[in-house]
Amino acid sequence: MTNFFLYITVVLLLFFGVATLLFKRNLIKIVIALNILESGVNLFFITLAFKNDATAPIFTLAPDLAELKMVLPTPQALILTNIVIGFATSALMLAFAVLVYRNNKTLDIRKLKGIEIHD
Amino acid sequence: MTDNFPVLIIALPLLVAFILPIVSRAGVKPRNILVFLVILAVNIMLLSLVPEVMIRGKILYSVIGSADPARVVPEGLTFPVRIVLRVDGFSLFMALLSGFFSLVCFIFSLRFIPEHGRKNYYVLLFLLMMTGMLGLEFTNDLFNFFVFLEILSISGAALVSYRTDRSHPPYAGYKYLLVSTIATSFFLLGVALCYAQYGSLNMEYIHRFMNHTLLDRMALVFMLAALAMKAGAAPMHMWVPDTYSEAPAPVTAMLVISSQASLYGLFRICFTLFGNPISRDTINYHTLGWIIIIMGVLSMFVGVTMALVQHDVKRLMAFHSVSQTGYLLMGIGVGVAVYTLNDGGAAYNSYGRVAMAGGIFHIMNYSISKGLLFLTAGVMFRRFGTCDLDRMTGMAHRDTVTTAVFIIGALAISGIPPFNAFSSKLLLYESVYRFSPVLSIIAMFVSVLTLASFTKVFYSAFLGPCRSDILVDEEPLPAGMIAGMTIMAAAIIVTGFLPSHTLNLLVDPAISGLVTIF
Amino acid sequence: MKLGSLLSLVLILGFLFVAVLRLHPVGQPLGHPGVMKDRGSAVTDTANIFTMDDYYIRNGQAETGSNNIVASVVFDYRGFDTLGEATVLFLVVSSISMLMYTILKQKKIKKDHFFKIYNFPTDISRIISFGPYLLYPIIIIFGAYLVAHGHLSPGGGFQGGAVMASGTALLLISSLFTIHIQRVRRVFSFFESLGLAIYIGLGFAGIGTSFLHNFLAQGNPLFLGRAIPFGPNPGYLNSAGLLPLLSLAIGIEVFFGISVILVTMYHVAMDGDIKDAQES
Amino acid sequence: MITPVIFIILCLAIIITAVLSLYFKDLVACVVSYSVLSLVLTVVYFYLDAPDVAIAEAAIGAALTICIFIIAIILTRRHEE
Repeated sequence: MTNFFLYITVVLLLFFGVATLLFKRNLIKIVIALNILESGVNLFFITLAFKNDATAPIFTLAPDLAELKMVLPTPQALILTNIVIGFATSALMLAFAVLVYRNNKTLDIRKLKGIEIHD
Repeated sequence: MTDNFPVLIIALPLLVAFILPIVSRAGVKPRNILVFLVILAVNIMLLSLVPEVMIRGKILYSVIGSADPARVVPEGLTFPVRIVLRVDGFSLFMALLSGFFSLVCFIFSLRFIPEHGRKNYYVLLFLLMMTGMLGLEFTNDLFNFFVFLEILSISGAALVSYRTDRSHPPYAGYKYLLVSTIATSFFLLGVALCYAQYGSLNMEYIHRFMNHTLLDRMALVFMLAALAMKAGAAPMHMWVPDTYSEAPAPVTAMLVISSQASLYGLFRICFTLFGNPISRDTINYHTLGWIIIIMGVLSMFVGVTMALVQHDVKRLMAFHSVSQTGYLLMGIGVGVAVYTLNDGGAAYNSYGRVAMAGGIFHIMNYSISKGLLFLTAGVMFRRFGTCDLDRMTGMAHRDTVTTAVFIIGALAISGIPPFNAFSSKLLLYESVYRFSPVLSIIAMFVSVLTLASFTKVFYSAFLGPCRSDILVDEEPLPAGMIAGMTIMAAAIIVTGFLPSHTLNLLVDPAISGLVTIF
Repeated sequence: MKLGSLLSLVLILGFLFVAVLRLHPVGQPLGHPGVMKDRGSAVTDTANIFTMDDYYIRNGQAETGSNNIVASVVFDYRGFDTLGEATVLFLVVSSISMLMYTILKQKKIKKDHFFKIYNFPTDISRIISFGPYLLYPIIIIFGAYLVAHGHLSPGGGFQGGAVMASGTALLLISSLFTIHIQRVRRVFSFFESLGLAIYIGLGFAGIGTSFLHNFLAQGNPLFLGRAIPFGPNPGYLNSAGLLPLLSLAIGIEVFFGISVILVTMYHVAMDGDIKDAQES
Repeated sequence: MITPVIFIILCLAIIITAVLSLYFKDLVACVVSYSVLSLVLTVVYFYLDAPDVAIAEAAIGAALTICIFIIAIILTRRHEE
């Protein structure tokens, strides 16, 4: 039962991420929300990989057990990739946000919409 | 000989892209020649796969990193353990289209994009965008699909905001990247749900063991929503006009085909991942088909009505892309709806397959003619320095070639007989009429409206007096741009006059590749 | 509009909760009945290997010679994903360089100017100005250790590269690069391309068999090809074939790629035009 | 095996830092909360037997992402309006 908390945490992280994406209007805040969304997905994968009474999938550190029991390695590999991708994406989005600010002197989506119509 | 081609098609452009920053220092010419050669090489490799895949109907596999590449599944196992590339009719069809588009758009952008220090990065991103599309179309692995989707969206977003000196493009790029990142995150969530149940990421393997549990349906919803968002279907189309109108013309043409790549992903998910015919009773595939059809009809209607009121030529064309995406969704949706009907495949054989043929044929026709129209919009922008239709006049006096190809493209996309989209639209109307007459009538109505709005563009931009005082650029068009547009127009005419050959050679193998799994 | 957002939000929340309730309990993956129900052909019992992950754990050591199964999945079984991921980083570096091109080409900026723009105190404390120099070698050594021992202990190209890149961030704080920043950027981008070229070059080296084939693993015991017995063991540095080399290439790529991103953003921050950006 | 108490505390910490990083109006505060979130996630990954991911998350999530965010905030506006 206690371990179910992990899933709940994942759901809440995703929920907060999506809610912020929908209701906040600051471009940088949106990037933070995306990062939280990605953290939620990452935690979800790692939670899926977890196995009770198992060791990390590294033989160097594993104790000498009669039956080999390790957590699943694939999700960990995928998440390694996804973390770097998430970092790269957020860096690019922040660069865009900086340029938007240079051109329009605002980071608010509502004001940016007004600029679009007038130009 | 052709064993390594599927992986080379992806790896060769990557290699060139990685050494391009160093080559660029040697000058403009070596860079352009190198990139042109690699795009050409990719196209030649794709064409050399045609006899085997399209004509003989073989499915090529390429297991990356395996000691025994002939085996997809290692001996004694039931599942693949490595990333597998799969080239079947449908993926090759889409890849051919992407390769052709990349070649034409690259030729067009050689002189269209002015030479500048940033052009080095433009060429690099362009190459990687092509690679992203090809990778997406060839891979048979869900996570690898996600990675290529990410490559595609990042390069697309950066290219959209190429004109950083203007105030909108960075915001358009931000929007595109935001939408793509949300879409890919939810796609990854769907992948997680699939992985949690089947312990594998290979599409064919998951297809074989598909149980259609509640979780599977949820994964399907997540993936479907994500890819429809990326393709710009109706409820999630808000990013399309901004992005398409701010990008430089060749990039917009590439964005059109990259949306088609996302649609390809959607169809793959529907058929290859979830379309297990064994479980016809367990999932209500009919409902899924109707969801796709409703999305399509909504896209058609919203797109075309919004397009009618636009004054910006690129925004108008962007809304048209939304409406044309609706046709594709409708065709495939009818196919999905009848594919798993419990009537022994009677409905599927009599009209479902025809509807799918119309949809897939329309992917090709629509993207070529819409790409051509976006390229002509680029010429308009070059001439008048604006995309506002009210400030354009008299292009027909000066640019006869552009006028001619614009007429061809506009007539083609409205489904006027001698050109290519006529045949695909006819297939769609006929087959969809047998499924549900109302849908067919809506489709015809939308087609008429399309013609109406392009008449408006033609009237305001091409006809009228020729005024040289509002022209920004009076020089004759460079040969590269004319060549690019002419190749596209030629493709329209050739496929328009040989519809049955195109259907037999390209579209039929594509459908077989989509519905046959092993 | 707002109603639609709210509705979709509630929908997503409900969806996720139902999904979580239907998923297997945490800690027991793939074990519960009904999951692996066969629908197509029969699942043959081959040494009790039912899933991909089982295969990796049982055969990964023998096939790749790496004690760290995650590293063997990242660089061998799913090496193509890693190539794609490295491409994403490269793509972002190029994109940011393209976006910031006009800003980066502006005239050189003096160090004092930067501090004036942002009202930084000109006499920064010793800890900030000298601390990074003390920490930097340690960080680099730790990162290099992670890269080199990726196939034996937790670590690898990504992690080591990221750790080393955080060293670059420290150097930026101590404003070491301020004067030569353009040259630094050029050198870093060159090394980034180099790392990627090494990775894909190693991939092409095995194309006789297949792309990214680990051709060194079961070959020469003198050069990275030493066989490792199955089961827990300390492992050898001289094993795992291509894996350490690919890990090194990715380490170089991630280190220099992230460093270029940081340096570019820092350079943009030194641009004088943004003075009015600062709120007082 | 994870002791339940530590575990619940970690989950609560994740949720609280996530809320805080979205709640603040001061973007620097948001970013710092996000970095704390990443650090807690690192500990969770370690407990879930994923040391590789833990190292990557610590280096990228808790250090480098924050760097980029801070530079971007310097270049734009610190307070959300």
